[in-house]
Amino acid sequence: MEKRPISFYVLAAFFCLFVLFLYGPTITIGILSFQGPQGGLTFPMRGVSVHWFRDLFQEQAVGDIWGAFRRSLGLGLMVMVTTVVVSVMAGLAFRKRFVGSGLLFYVAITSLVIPSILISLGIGLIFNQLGLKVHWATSGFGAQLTWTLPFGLLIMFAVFNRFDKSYEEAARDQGATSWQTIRHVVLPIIAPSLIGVALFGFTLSYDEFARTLLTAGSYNTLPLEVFGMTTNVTSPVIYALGTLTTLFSFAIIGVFLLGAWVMAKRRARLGSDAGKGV
Amino acid sequence: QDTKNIVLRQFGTGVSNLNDVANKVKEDLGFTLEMTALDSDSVTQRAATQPDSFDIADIEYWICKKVWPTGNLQAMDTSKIANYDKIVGIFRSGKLTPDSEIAQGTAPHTVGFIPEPGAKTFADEETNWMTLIPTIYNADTLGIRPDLIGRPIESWTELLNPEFKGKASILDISSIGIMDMAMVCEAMGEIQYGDKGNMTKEEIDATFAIFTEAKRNGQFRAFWKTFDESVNLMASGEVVIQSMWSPAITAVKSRGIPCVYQPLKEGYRSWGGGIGLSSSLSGMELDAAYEYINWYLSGWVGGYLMRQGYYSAVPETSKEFMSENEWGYWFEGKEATDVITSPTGDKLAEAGEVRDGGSFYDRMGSVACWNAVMDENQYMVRKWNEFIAA
Amino acid sequence: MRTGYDLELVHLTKRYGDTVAVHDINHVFAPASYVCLLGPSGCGKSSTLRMIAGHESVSEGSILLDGTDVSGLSPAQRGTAMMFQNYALFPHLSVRDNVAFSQRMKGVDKATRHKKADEMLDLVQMSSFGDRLPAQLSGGQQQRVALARALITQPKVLLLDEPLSALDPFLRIQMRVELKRIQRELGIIFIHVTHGQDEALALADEVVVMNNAVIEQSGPPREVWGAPKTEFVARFMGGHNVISLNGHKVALRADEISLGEAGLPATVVAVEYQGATVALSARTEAGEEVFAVLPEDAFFKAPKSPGETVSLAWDEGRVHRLQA
Amino acid sequence: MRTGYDLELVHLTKRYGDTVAVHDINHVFAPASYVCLLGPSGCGKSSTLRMIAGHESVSEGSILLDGTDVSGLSPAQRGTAMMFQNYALFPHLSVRDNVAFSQRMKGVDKATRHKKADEMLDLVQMSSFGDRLPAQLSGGQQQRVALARALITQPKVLLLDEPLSALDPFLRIQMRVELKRIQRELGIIFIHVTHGQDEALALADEVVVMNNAVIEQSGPPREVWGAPKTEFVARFMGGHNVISLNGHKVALRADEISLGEAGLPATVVAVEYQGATVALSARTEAGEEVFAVLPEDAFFKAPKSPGETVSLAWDEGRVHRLQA
Amino acid sequence: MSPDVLGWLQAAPLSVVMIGFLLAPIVMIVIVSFWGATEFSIYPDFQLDNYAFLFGSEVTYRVFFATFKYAAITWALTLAIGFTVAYFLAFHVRSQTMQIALFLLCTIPFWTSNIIRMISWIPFLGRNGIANSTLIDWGLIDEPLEWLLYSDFSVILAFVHLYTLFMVVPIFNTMMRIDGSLLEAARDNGASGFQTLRHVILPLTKPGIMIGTIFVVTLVMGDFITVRFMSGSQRANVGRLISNDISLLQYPSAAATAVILLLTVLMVIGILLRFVNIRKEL
Ligand SMILES: Nc1ncnc2c1ncn2[C@@H]1O[C@H](COP(=O)(O)OP(=O)(O)OP(=O)(O)O)[C@@H](O)[C@H]1O
Ligand SMILES: Nc1ncnc2c1ncn2[C@@H]1O[C@H](COP(=O)(O)OP(=O)(O)OP(=O)(O)O)[C@@H](O)[C@H]1O
Ligand SMILES: [Mg+2]
Ligand SMILES: [Mg+2]
Repeated sequence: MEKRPISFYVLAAFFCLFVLFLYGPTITIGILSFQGPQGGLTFPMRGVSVHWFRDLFQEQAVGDIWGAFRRSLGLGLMVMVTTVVVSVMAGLAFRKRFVGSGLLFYVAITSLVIPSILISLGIGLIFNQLGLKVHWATSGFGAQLTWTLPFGLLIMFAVFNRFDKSYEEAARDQGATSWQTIRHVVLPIIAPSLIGVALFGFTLSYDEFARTLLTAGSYNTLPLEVFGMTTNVTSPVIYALGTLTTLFSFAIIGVFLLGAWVMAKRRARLGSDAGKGV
Repeated sequence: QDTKNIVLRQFGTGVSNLNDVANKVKEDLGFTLEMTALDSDSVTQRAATQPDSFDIADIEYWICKKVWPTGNLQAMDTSKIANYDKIVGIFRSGKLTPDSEIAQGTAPHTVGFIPEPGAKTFADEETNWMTLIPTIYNADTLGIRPDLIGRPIESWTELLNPEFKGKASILDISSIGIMDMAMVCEAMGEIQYGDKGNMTKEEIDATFAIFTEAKRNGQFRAFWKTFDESVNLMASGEVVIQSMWSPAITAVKSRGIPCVYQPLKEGYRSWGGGIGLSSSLSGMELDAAYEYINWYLSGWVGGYLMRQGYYSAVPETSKEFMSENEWGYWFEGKEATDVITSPTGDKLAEAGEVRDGGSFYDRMGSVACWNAVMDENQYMVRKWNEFIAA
Repeated sequence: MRTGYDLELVHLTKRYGDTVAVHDINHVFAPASYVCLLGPSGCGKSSTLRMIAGHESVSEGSILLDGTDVSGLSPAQRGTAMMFQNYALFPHLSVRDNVAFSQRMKGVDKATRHKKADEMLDLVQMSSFGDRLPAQLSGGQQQRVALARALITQPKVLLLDEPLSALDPFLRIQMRVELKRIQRELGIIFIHVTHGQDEALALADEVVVMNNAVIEQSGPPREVWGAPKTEFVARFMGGHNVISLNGHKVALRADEISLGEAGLPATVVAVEYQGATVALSARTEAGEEVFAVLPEDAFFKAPKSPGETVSLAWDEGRVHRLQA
Repeated sequence: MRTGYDLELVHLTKRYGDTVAVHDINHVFAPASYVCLLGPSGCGKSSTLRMIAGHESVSEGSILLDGTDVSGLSPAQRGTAMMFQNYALFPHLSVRDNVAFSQRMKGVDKATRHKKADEMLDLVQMSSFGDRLPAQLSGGQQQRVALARALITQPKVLLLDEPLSALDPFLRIQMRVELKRIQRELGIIFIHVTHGQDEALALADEVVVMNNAVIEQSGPPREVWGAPKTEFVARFMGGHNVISLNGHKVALRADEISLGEAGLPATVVAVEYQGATVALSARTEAGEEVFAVLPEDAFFKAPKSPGETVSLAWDEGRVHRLQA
Repeated sequence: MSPDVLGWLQAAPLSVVMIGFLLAPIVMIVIVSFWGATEFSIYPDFQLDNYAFLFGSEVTYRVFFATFKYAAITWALTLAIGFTVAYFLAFHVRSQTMQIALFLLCTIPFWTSNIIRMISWIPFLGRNGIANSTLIDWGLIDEPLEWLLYSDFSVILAFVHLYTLFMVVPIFNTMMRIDGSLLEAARDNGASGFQTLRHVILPLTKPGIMIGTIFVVTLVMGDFITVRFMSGSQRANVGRLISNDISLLQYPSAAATAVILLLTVLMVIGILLRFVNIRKEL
């Protein structure tokens, strides 16, 4: 291995501090989720137990964490799928210069930069004035899309900026229809990035608060539920929830990395004699 | 058999929107009650702007004052309420006992009745049409950490005592906070209010001037908006004196941290909540809702709430659901004869302890004002915003 | 195999906004010929090719394949196939699936199309690589696969846009032999765009030299190289000097010039060793630069260095008068 | 101008993990020489160059510039400068600022460094482009700027990694004349990595042929081309046939072979027209492929096509025995 | 099919969402900002009261100033941290797998609800929190630091915590597109590490910085919940003004503030967009 310059170690240390900073709350949450049964949300710890993890799976005094979780999951998946589909379509559209594409682009940028609370307020007002019912799956869904779609679109721009047009020409040359070209060539090639869009869409939706606040209707999504719970006696149960979420994410990402590693190994084995002989 | 399929959607703050209640309803009445717990702002909003999103609104009386004119709620026929006559006087005539004085602010009875179904204004006296069925109420005062203060606290003025600089807090809900402020200002003798519950613009300005000054001087550690924040502030020692809600004190104490709900010589600031029916409710659902209300007042919930330190609107029915020790401790202000526990089993007091502030009549009898929505509310709200931003 | 298709460009024009990339080209490509399209960067070679392939719309004119106008058809319907400069192999498909792609689009069942693909891989000598992904192949191998994929559609015309430019010189020479072999075997038209005149000369039955959006000259390589019509062609094809004689521009092959006792006096500017030969540039008194390609043994018997004076001699009969 | 620096590589080795990219190389580059480093892909040319430049650490051995070991110094301290294959011009700086970059790093004031930069731009004949951004230049122009930027540091050694490979053949020839001119003017060592043996022959005072991480042969171009030591060099330099004669491998120049009445019988495999010459490949009865480069006029007097039988003749004296 | 028609067909879903859930709400907000409000409802009207009050109040200016202050400070900090982190990831971490792994490591905390994370700052930064007790244990301080919590410090800390990643991603993205040979060329020309950073990397990273700036500035300017939680309700920004109004059912007044906020944000972004072509730089 090469010798690393000093700057590497300085920056690595800085990076570690940054990660530590990012994980500060996570670690605090992790520690406090093992509060004793009498403990609260703050230090000092009053005993150590897994009481709150058990408690998490029982009914809470107030609210319905798992119902909210299911809704958030459902909404997250809806938003995820929609974001992927709509962003891909829009990404394809933006590859050609169609009349008004510039305008639509700036609208999407506006959607990205508009303060969330305005969306929440505006949609709430419209539904209210039209006498429609706000519901997480309609107004809430729409409100979240105004946030995830521009991100999806930006990622698609990044993807298509790097996409070699000659793949499509080759497919057309081979007799593929426009749809076949997209289905058999474009989508498979950009698939890894679509996973990124999907993850992004889900995460943004899952943690969305401000845009859902006035648009969720009678049933809370998880962030709203957690917020609602804080109006009553909150227990370290929400920390237990946080800790489980973190562990779960670690597991997912671990699996993902493992998969990537195995794939790389497999490919390396398969192509080990590539380039030998013409 | 149909009632089993009925689902009533109730929302309110986490204070009374308890899953235990929903479970008990299912058990006793057979239908499903869906509970959604929200913060008090969202409660107001839902009630005012999303009439379709609920069947039953669990709200406070001052919220009722704001929301009623929207027509989102329907009045209830008192003749269908079995225990109507046993509801404490506060919610009917406004008087706890026939000779009590009516406190300032939005007292529950002033927004408790309407002249006739469909009316958007409130009736001046008891009628057959009730806006909210009272469910829960309490007298609030300042919570303190006696261990960190180390001397008796007797007056609301202590909130602004420079001794507690950076260790005081009030709550950031304007309709409630303004009343705490008024209690302080009045106790300090700085302002003589005509009616604390209905201040003039000048009174509002003067009140905010005093508090803004204090805020700039760093008197306050934080303002809290949710129950939870108040508990954390107190439990972690960030704050040693603040306006607080009774179960929050209980929550702090249950962690073994000394905390007192300090009765003060100027009296309490009180609040009350009740349940209202969505105007879209009709037919079987409406019947189920009445059934629910009657069940609510029949004692089980009352006992449940009283064992957390709140009061029930029909104390005598609740008595049957409490042990003698509990009734004595919580209602009568007697020494506990045995350990007092919360409904969930947490220990709240040892034998020999007495409730802060004494009996029901001592506490509710010294209410100085109610949480209020005043005529100048819009002005007050803007001033409040300015205060927060100052 | 198949023969007999000819391809004709009629008044073919391509405009991008104000730029005219291809200007009113007329040309007939003979059946079964290997044609090289040659010219400097930006002269419109790719545009022409892409119009024939159907990847670029025709601004004006038409493209006749075997007598029928195909300019309105989709790329796949035309009977042309294209091999891309960067190969454009689908990175997510194995070599076999890449080759079988067009069959799959037609709905041919797996066994059949794989059999067909393997035949094609045989043709390009890649049968043992069917299961690899493109990323696991070297440049030359990728190119063969791209060729197989283009040929499986049984095109009447194969279009190649700088097919060899991504390869190193060694591989380049190897692959051009290969291309020529396959074209001969199939007997279809290959149109091969290139920058390199050596490549064009080596491969082509017909060389088409383009410049500034038009065809400057076309014909068999020997004719174009041996008898360039214009100064541009003479210079571009290399190996020629363009000098003024008696007020006329003439072309003179560099290998026809010798250093003698008598002749045009000139000063040596540069000497480039080329292996079997040496290229010597010299500036005449008129200021024209003339270069001569001399056999190395002859040169090194009396080597010259920059700065020395030499006399350039040539056989008058070899001077070739240019049109422009 | 400056002269007199020599560069020596002593037991130079480069390892990447398990791969040995450069294996124990020893070589002395003579002062003021133009050296071409030649070899197939992956043989370690770039690694060698980058070690000299200081962009890659030395695994073992040392690099002596004018007698002092520079292998521990930073690129800028060594007195070497590098010109990158893709030019690596700073896209956000104007041409002048690109050239003046190193001066700016040293803290030279604006007027002085711009003056200096303009002088350098003069040298590469780019003075009129000083204010342009790199993106507004053609490939050849960018290359000149890159050259000017490398030379402004007054390096003792200029390192060029495939400097011409991104240019089209026309420009490539133009630029190589330019490179040679500048090297002559400055009198410093140029080490030029290339794939192309024609480029190496044309430019170099010394050709260094690498293969498999070692130097196979080095020397003046004429020596390397005319007397390859190994089969690899003979094949790689081109223009040679390697055939077995009496159990020995020998090299035979392709232009020494003629088609006669008598000689080695062989079957024509391919004929490539090259302009002034024609390359003919033929397979002998022993199965060896031999190619002959024939003057075109001679060839076309009696043209041969693939499949015909010919007799290959050569002068025995020109056969050159190989070491390996 | 003409590219216009096809383009619009493909962009139709996006357009529908944008029209229904972005443009319509904006129009609604603008309309409502002229309406009147009672305690509990809003009524159609055309009055300028809401704006008059907004511009008439000194608090508005103070709050807008505070909003810009938060945005500016957060921007500076996220930029400094984000740039450094991106630089490390892009130029010092060699394998792509490692880059992805480190990247994912940074995103994991974001899966836990923002609100839970915000609550957990309190035990960390509080008077008796981990930070203070650690510092006291180390003997660095005698008294707990009060300003760690419920202050501008804690607000900005939370912002930096939440939004630095939005700066890291685009900067990292542009850095990855810088050709390694440019850095070698700079070194070759005698640039020190810092000079390379200053004269080559920084200018070439500008587009990424711009995009990151757009994210961070808009997120901070539109926030209301972080300011409330982390300042213990003691500070306000425009978002809080709006959310307070909303919670008090003063929709027209909220709408008027929202319109001004929207205009401000769009102006800031408009200016930033002049320096960068987002579509090209991704
Ligand atoms: N998509 C396009 N839009 C606008 N102009 C174009 C486009 N494609 C090509 N051109 C222009 O048309 C002219 C011819 O381009 P073309 O690609 O056909 O040249 P070429 O001969 O293939 O050049 P090269 O050898 O560099 O590939 C050039 O001036 C080019 O700039
Ligand atoms: N950074 C690196 N890490 C690992 N191996 C490397 C690295 N750089 C080069 N190599 C390996 O070292 C060997 C020599 O590489 P080098 O780049 O010097 O070859 P080259 O002669 O310049 O080839 P080319 O003509 O293709 O540029 C190759 O096997 C290559 O794979
Ligand atoms: Mg081209
Ligand atoms: Mg190399």
